[in-house]
Amino acid sequence: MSLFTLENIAVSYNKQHVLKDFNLEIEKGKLVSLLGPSGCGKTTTLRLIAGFLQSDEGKFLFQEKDYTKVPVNKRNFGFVFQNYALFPHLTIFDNVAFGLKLRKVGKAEIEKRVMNVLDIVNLQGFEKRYPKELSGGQKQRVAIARALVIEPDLLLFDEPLSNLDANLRESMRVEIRRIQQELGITTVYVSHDQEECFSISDQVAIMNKGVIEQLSDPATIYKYPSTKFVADFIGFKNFIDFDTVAEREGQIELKKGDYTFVIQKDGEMKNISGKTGAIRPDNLQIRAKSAADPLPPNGLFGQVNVTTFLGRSYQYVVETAIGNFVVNQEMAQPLSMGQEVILEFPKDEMVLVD
Amino acid sequence: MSKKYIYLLLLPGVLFLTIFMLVPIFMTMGTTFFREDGFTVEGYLQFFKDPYFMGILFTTLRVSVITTIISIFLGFPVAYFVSKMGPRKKAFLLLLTIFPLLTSPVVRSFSWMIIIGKNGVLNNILTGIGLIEEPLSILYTPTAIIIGLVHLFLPLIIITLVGVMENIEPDLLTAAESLGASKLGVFAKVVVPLCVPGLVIGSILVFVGSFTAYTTPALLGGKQRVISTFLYQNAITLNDWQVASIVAVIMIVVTVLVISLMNVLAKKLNPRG
Amino acid sequence: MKKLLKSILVMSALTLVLAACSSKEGSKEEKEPEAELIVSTWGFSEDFFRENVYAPFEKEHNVKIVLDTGNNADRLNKVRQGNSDVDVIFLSDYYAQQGVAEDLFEKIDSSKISNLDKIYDVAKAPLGEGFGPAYTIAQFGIAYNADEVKQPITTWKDLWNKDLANKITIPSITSTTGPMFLDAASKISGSKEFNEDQAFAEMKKIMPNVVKEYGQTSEFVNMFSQGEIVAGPIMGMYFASLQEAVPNAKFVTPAEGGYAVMNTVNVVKGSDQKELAQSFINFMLSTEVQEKSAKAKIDSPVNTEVVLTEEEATNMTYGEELVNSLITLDMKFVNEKSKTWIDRWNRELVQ
Amino acid sequence: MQEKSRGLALFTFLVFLFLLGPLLIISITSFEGGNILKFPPEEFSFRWYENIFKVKMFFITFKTSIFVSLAGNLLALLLGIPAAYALSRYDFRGKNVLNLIFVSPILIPGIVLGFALLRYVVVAYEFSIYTSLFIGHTIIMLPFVVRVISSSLSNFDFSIEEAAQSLGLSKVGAFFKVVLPNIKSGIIAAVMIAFLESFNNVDISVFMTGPGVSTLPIQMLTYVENYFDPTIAAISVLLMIITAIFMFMVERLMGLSYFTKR
Repeated sequence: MSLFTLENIAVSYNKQHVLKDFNLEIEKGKLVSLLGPSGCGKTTTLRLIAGFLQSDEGKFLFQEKDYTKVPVNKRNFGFVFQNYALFPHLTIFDNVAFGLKLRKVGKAEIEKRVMNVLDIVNLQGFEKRYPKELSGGQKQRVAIARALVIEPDLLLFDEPLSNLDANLRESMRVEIRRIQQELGITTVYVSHDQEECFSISDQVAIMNKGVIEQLSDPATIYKYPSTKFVADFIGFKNFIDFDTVAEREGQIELKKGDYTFVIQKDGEMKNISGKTGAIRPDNLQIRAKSAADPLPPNGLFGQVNVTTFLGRSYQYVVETAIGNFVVNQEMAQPLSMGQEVILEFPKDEMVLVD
Repeated sequence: MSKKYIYLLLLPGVLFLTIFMLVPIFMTMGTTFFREDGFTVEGYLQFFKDPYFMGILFTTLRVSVITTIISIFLGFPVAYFVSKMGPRKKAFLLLLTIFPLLTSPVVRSFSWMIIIGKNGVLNNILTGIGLIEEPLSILYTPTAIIIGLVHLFLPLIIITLVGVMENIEPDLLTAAESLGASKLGVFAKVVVPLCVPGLVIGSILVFVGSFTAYTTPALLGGKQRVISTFLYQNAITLNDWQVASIVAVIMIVVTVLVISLMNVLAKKLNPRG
Repeated sequence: MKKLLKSILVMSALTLVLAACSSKEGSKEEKEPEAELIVSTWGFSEDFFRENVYAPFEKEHNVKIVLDTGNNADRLNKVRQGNSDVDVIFLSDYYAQQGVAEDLFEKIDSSKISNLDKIYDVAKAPLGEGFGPAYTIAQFGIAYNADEVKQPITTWKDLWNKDLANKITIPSITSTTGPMFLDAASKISGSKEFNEDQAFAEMKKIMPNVVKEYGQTSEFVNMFSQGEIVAGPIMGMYFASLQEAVPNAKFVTPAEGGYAVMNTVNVVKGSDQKELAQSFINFMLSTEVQEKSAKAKIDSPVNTEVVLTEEEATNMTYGEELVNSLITLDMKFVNEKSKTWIDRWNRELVQ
Repeated sequence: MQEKSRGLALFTFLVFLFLLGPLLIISITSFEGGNILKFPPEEFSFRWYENIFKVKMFFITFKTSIFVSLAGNLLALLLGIPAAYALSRYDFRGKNVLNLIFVSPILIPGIVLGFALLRYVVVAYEFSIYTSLFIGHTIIMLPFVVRVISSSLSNFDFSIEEAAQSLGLSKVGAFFKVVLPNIKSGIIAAVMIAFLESFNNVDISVFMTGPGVSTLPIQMLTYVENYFDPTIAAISVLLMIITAIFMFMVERLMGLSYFTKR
């Protein structure tokens, strides 16, 4: 059952649409990430859900009630800001107790709940300090505690880890996921960091130019991106625009000029309407070509154009009759510039996208 | 939350300033152009043909220009010295600079009356050590006005320049030195050009302040009037509001002109582009 | 949004209340006794007047006297602009004449001012029948510092002496005595009748001697005691203050003649305290006040009942004979010409 | 090299002597026992300090000045805080023009503003002198209030305000409970700087004097023209003490950076 729905939302800023005909449904208890490059509308969507801004058109239904015009302070959503947004003039205790005091909770109860939530975020003993005495990670945990303590109907995160260093970011995301699962709070999480989103989310919505390109569980998106944008965004660097696509005997046959490719159609791959093949640089096979080698099935002849050393592997840009391809390959003996090569596209690694 | 409420926040202040400042100012301007028989610039023509008024205008401009130049020459080295100090000494010197700025202009002008009068401190010292026999007549001359105005506005230029000089990256100076510039060369070729924007702002503040100052010329000036005391005399003593309004408009025009000219200059001269 | 609106409403209401309060509180502060009499005066010897004139009058009539001080011109202009609520105004005859010409004063009911009978005839109504009397007649002459001026000054002409370069002050043309000094300049040019062009030519010659013009006589006193000036034309009534600062100061009636300055009291048109204002004028003319101010060497008496010893009379314009010997200017003529004079003065002299 | 910077130090010392010497001299002369200002004083006495309290107009005008500056300050805050908030929080059409309007009282020559107010507010609408002083001083305080508070708001992170809203406060509530406490020092600094600006003002007040109503600086100006005794020196010392206290408080609250930023 869905907890809330955004229906045909439109938001514009300075006469430019940030969101248009935007729809989103989120189920109870799930952690959903909005992922996309900057300017894709993910933060706008989050701020719209929080109530910080209002849509020009469309509806926001929360537990089947119309929330479109409900002001921020009547929504009972917890919001965790990118820069923590702790109240500098209040102690940690008062920061966390802020929402409870507004809800007229009794003093003893406030004490109990604040201590409890500080316990959850591992900040016992910090309640008398002021925000400026805390480290970034600690501040972020206070911010989470402050949002949690009001027992929000919905928890919203706006790039909460982007100001932390890499190590802290990893441990904090585990923490966030643990707390969210323990308490079972529906959460919307915005980030531009793929790894972060994929690792903590039940579902990820990939956004581009104010539209959700794909909303799915992380594994599906990772393996089967549905659009060219999503594929590109998650690392499919090689694309072939095919002339024809035909399904035959559980396989798909694709043609580009004189070349024919075949890919496996398994159950999970839903999209065969697209005509663009996509494949990750890691999944392409490359080997040097000797003069007598025939063209293998799903293969192409090419010539190495650019070589870059990536540390664990080498990256090549290979020029072929149907375009350039990027290939990563671990090899003891690197291929040299101008080397003739054979590229092979494994049957089960290429996907079709729109 | 629509945008309307933003304007609602601004409305009371804007309304207040419009009713009590903009409308009176524009009405004052308007009356200088309109008489019973319609639009006219007669008042201004009379004005600019009148050597008496032009005398006052030029005296005021001269006093303001000299004040500005002296302030720059005194203020620039001091600002450079202050900006080179460590934070504690700098803070202390800045406090000493700002203190006179916040002190009443009446007090400051009066203190100069004690000093430069015929029986004043300066003349007593000079006659005392036998440097001069007759006391100097400084009080009630344009020189007295200039001294008072420099005293009034010098702090402004110092703090403005210190603000600018603080923002010059020390690396820049080191870089210039590493390229072979002498200390003086660094000062002339790097520090001075980078201070131009601050210098311009400071000059605007000093010039406009000197041009429109009332208290100092009223107390230290003699028979020669400046434009602000002339405006006051016409408005209050002679009750000639027509002339007072024309003087007011000329003051506004000169002020606006100087500010915009200096801003253009600042943009042109700004080495940071 | 509603809350916001409400708070803005509250804010603006507060603002209005505050504005209203400020104006009310302003006047309320002064309103301890019932009535309030606003007196516009020079502010010279304020302490003496407060103690010997205002305080007894306040007590007798249960009224509070509020002062507006400043020079003649500024104060008259405030009355012209009509926003000052002044009831009684002290002005020299020159300025009072302007006020009369512009219909700024109430006619006085002379039957209410019983002390009028006791004063010199010339002082009874110098501005014309029904307008305010002069409560003092001052002599406009020359004061100088005998320590600094080698040749004793005896004539107006002496002020033109080159030795006095940058050492004197003269009254501004906008002050009461300005036209008198202009008249003196005309006299020393050799003209019997007042000759404007010659007067200005002479004025031009004296300007190198002038440090600064004075608009109010206390400025003269100030500059004199500070040594900025050593001589200048001044009203005799200020001489006491000069002497206090410079013991060797001298006051002379110039050989060409001193001028009479009559300081008048008038009731301002539209005053809501007309009765009280007339009582105040009557009180100013009373033998009691006149004697006190004469003995304090503040104002020369016009009340003929005041008797002074010779010492008390020094530097005072005392006795009918002296009063009659002083030159008086035709204030109507002065008034008509003043605009031209101010203009020429500014153009030709102040450069 | 050493020579040069020693020369610069000496130059700086002389300039500071020029700036502060007069104020020192005026302070010393205030203790003169005689009737005439002299430096150095011939006898030491506090009598001119006592005289301040004897001259009634000083006390009356001091009260007026305080009242006008405080009341004007309050109104300037009521008008200026919302404006400063809107100007630094949002982008909207006409922002530059509105900004200009709020700083224009600094740009318009005071003497012109005073005259315009006299002609079109005092005389035209017959406002009382008190009200007019109050209006005039509010006008000159507004730009300082708006500027100081804006600079304090520019350091303020507005997501804090949103955080308070998400926790259940209304927009207005969040302003009072979260924004205001965090720009408190900016507001106090604004109050003090505006107060000094208003309290020392001559240009505008000089046009607005009436029976028994004048401000302290105007009364001092008149007094200086008429008397040359050390009373003014004594008042000057008291005013300088007030200034020094205010300045140190502003320094504590905002740091000196406020003064050097233009």
